[in-house]
Amino acid sequence: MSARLISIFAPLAVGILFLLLWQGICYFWHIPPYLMPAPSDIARSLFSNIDTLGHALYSTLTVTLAALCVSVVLGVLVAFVLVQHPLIERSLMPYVVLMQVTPVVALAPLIIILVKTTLLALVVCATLIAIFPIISNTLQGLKSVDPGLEAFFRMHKASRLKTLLRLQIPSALPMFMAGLQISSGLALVGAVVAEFVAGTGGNSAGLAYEILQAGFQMDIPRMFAALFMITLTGLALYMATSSIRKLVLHNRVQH
Amino acid sequence: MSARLISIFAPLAVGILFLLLWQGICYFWHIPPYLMPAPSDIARSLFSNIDTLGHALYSTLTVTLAALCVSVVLGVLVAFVLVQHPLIERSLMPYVVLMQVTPVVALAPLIIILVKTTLLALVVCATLIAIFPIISNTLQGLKSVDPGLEAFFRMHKASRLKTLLRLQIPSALPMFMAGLQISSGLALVGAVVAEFVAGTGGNSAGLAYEILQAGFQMDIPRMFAALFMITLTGLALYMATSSIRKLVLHNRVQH
Amino acid sequence: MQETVISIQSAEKTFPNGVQGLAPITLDIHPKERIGLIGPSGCGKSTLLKLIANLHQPSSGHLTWWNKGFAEVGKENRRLSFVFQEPTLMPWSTVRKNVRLPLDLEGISPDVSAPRVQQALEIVGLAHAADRFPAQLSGGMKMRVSIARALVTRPNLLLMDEPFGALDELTRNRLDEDIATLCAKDDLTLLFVTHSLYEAAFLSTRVMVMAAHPGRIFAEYEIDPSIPRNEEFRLSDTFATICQDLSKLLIQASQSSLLAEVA
Amino acid sequence: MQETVISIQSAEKTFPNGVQGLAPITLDIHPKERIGLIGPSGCGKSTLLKLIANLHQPSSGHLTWWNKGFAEVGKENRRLSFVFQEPTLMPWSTVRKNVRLPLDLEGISPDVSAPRVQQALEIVGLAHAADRFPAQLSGGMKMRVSIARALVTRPNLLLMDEPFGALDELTRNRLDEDIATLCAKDDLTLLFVTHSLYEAAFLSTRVMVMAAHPGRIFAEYEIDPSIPRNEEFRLSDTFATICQDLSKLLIQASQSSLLAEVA
Amino acid sequence: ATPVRLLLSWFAQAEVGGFYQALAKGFYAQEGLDVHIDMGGPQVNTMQILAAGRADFVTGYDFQTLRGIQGGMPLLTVMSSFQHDLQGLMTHDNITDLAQLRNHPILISSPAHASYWGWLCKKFGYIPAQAKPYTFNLQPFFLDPEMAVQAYASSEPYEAQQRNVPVKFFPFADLGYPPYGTPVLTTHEFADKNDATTQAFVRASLLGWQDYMRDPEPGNALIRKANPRMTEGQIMFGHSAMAKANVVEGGDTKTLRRVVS
Ligand SMILES: Nc1ncnc2c1ncn2[C@@H]1O[C@H](COP(=O)(O)OP(=O)(O)OP(=O)(O)O)[C@@H](O)[C@H]1O
Ligand SMILES: Nc1ncnc2c1ncn2[C@@H]1O[C@H](COP(=O)(O)OP(=O)(O)OP(=O)(O)O)[C@@H](O)[C@H]1O
Ligand SMILES: O=C([O-])O
Ligand SMILES: [Mg+2]
Ligand SMILES: [Mg+2]
Repeated sequence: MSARLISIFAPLAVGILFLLLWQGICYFWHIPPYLMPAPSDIARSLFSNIDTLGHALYSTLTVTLAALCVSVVLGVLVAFVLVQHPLIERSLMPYVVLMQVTPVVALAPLIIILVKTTLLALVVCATLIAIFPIISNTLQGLKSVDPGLEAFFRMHKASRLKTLLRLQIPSALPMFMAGLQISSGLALVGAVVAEFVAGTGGNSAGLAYEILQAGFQMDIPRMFAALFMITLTGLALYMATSSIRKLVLHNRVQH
Repeated sequence: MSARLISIFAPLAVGILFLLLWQGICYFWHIPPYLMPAPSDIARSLFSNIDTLGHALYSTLTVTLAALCVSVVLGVLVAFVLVQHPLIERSLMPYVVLMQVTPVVALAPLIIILVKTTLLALVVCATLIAIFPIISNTLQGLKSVDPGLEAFFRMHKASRLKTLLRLQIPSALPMFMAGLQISSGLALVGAVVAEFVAGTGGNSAGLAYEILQAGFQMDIPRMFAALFMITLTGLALYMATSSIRKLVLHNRVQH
Repeated sequence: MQETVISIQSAEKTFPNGVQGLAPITLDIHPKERIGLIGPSGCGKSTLLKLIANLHQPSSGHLTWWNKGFAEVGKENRRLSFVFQEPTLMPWSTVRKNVRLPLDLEGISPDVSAPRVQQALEIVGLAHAADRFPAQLSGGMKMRVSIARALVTRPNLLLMDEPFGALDELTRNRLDEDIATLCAKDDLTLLFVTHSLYEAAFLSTRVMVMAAHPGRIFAEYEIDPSIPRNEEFRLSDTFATICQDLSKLLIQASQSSLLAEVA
Repeated sequence: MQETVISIQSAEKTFPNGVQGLAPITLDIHPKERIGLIGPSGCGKSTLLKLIANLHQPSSGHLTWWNKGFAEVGKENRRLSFVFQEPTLMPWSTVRKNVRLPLDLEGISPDVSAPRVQQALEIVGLAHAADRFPAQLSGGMKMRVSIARALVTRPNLLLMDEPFGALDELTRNRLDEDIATLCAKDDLTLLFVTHSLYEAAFLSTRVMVMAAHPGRIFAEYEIDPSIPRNEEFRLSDTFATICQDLSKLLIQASQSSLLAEVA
Repeated sequence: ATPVRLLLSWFAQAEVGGFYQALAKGFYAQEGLDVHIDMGGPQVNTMQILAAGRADFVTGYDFQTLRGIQGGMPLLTVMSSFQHDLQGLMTHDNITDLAQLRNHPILISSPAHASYWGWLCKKFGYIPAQAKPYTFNLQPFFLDPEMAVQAYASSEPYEAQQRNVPVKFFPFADLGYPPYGTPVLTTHEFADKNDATTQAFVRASLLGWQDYMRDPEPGNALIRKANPRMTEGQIMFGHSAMAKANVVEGGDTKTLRRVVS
């Protein structure tokens, strides 16, 4: 078997093994589905609820991607501002940290009041959760420039903009990409958390609403089916950002 | 004024300016404290509730620090296991990502059922939120070894353990430290989120309990006082990890 | 009065860890001079070059460039190029884009820069590798890219820190001759560090012999600038004599460094 | 039959981007040989050394070390050291710890290794800088740390890739003589890349001249191993003749490379 | 004494005062029970914890119980604290009839979507888009004179009164909302195996409720201890609201209580 095939099948094999084990445990110990549903229960629930869940996924995904986009644009901008001068970084970084450590669950009520549209409120919440790794990694990346090359740019009196475009951004790219990968997961978590604390039912109901309602209705297999969709989406986001990363960094050939 | 002093006062000045502006807005527009309390209202509430809030902070901090320790130990271990072979990474990394993207708010009920002690359940929830940046950054760091040095170790047939200790860990240190800094904030957020979803009142009540109760009672200044304690704690954690980072990396002299 | 290219007034460099890289030094560099710096390893040659390139700030003392501040450097007829001791290329860009970088930074359009880049690559013999990435080059090739990048701006002052150390004798000799031709043709002032006495003798109009502990100029040696630098010169008795003289000075400088270290 | 140190049977290296770094090569290296590799930049010298150090795998062909597989390398009397073309030091460790590294990897206790580290540092003249970090060293000093790190294990086969390129003539000559002494005293086989014909002539018992496009051995040149390598040899007529012969071979190799490139 | 774990669906407050009263006055102890009361919260899923055997009794909501049984959970309601639900809608002063709220924004919490929101929609013709997220924080309501909010007779009106905001409260029970209030659940398995304990627990709890309505102080002391942020005013308001609505006595108590015990 080729190395490529192995590298695709190995994680699948692990997953299948895990599901079989889970199914076995549920089966042999007669664990009732409302306590811990077996994968087969979840699959059944997933298929019978696929319409509603698919719709909910679409809502959540909208918030996730919007939050990720905002995080990238805003996070990179903030990192650029911070890197302009050590004093700016010293002055403002603490407040960026403040933003990260303020639990969104606690801020959500305020955000709902300040932001009229529910969708926008959700995006704001999710962005608050997802943006920090982008800022922090981009900043670190912008600062991790090869001192020799930096000297070269300085000597040639490169303008700030050109240093940014031609030196700092390419140098920051690997760390930015690592941040993007962390953030893509957080944006999803953020969207779900936001829906939990600020979400509504109705047409724009996301996966969190499905989870909550399934929980209140004691339909635990459906709750897990919704959870499963979230994790699958997270995995897809991870692999997507992984591919982007490889694409963007493909010519960083190693010796 | 010396550069050191400036670098301490600049962020303070920004903070004071911000607070003054906030106070001014509340004062001139007559915003009632239950909508958006002025900093003076918050300070008053903070002082009159300092005992209770201090006690709550202590609870939250216990969970935060425990979760951070577990995240570091477990996260580094996982990264070590993953880096042993590309196939291991390919097989298991998707499941690490799964863990990150599964919203803890949704998992909390299960965790409460599986983990008997409330404190332990809180730590588990917070760890689930805080661990990913440690794993992901440490893994990245372990892989970002100078190819020349790696060749040297390979040529000298260094054992896996020695390569880890003498080459991979020192190479990974800067990225691990960046991860630690992200995680310390997340551990705090995680602790609060965990208290929100899994916490109970009574003696072990943390800051989330204070925020919830203040919210129910519309005692918004107290809610902000509790929030303020969280953000301050987050800042302190950030500065602490920042110092550790500088200490550990102090001899990575730049040219 | 003709302007001085570089004027160093008792500039000194002490590093944060307390090591004095360079004792106070005073030196004037005049247009069209070609100065070779030789001296034992660690005697402050790179430090001196970096002071002149404004990459280090002197701990005390003062420098001027073309009788002006560093702010004026880079404008017409005051171009400065530096070939570092290490290649310092952008690993994410091809050879061609690496060489084009200083022209891009000046805002020169790709149309104009393309032939100049091609020409610089031909001088260093790397036209065939223009589309490779630095990681795909041999050590000497990387260094030659760095040299091409310095030549592409047609500098008025060229600083080179052991540029040819990683090159074979033949490539090195050819590049030496190319540089000599460039210096003769253009209004080029040259300051270079070398470990080859022959190279110092062949290229320089003035050789500065440095010593360590602390870094300082130990001796100066003038070579008639009117002698044409070509194959004939390399085989002449004058050349042999110059080399022998330099060799003696270098031995003295090294001994002085060792004595100072022990003291 | 005496064992061969390295035996290369038509090993060839093509890089993932399609560049053939080295055409199929067959070569035996015998104990106590001192082989100098010279050739134009990019002709595959580093590639050959990396094949021998097992850092590159041959695209085709086969190598043995002391008639065995690479797994046996490192055991008693089969020690291998490599001085890379770049210093590749651990930036987070002092000079002393960098030099001690290979002994630590062998599990030798600090008590035993300390004097050996000190001795290696003295050979390269860096005892005074033992507690500095790499970033606080000059280019030549870094390279000397790398050399000390290779010597500290008392290797049986020493591979060096232009180790002295960044060093001044005097330090270089002194180290050449130290290496020659080590080779005479110990059971040391040497394979080194150099850009200095004089160094190749001074140290080698066999000089291999390489050519490029593709990388290959263009010519071999034997030098009587019984001649003592000292200052007297450097000044002898034999030495001058050897240098002239090598120079001619190198010119031919370069021309052959250029012709192959154009073709 | 037999250890018994009761998990509440919310934090300690007057609305669960009967259980604390039974504990404070030793009614449980007299029945030979060692009762431990755990508080819930906005995200605590009491049913699951009950089903997992981590609690013996929980307080619940009718609709949720029915859903659980539908999903195969072996749930059993063993008593009801209140004769009708205390839930209702709180509106600004100008509203006189809930039918007027059509197209008004209404703050509805996530759990409510699973119980009375559907009933409200059906009864008054509300549409799903009217529901806005309620995080148990009344700021949006105070800000928006058009807005209504789900409310518990004993809680939200108190906050409005504290801030001198004139409001109206419409209890669902008055409008025909059928369920009892604050039922206590256990599992069939527990009830079968611990019949005596279950009966004893119900007896003592009901006694606690009756006693609490007469003199709430002993129970309130325990409530304040468990939930220190609970203010005196809040507790008293809750107590009097329950008294005014006569939730403990009245309704079916006269006819049905004997059957249970
Ligand atoms: N960043 C630094 N911090 C501390 N000491 C330094 C630093 N850079 C250089 N030095 C020290 O200053 C002295 C001069 O260094 P410099 O690099 O100028 O030497 P050099 O003449 O260029 O040597 P080489 O020929 O080996 O490159 C050396 O002793 C070196 O260790
Ligand atoms: N990783 C790589 N990927 C692609 N091509 C490579 C790689 N490494 C080396 N090459 C190419 O292989 C050829 C031989 O390289 P090598 O480094 O062996 O040359 P060298 O003889 O050591 O040159 P120098 O004297 O300049 O160090 C060169 O053309 C180089 O561009
Ligand atoms: O709030 C969370 O980061 O899950
Ligand atoms: Mg130098
Ligand atoms: Mg090489």
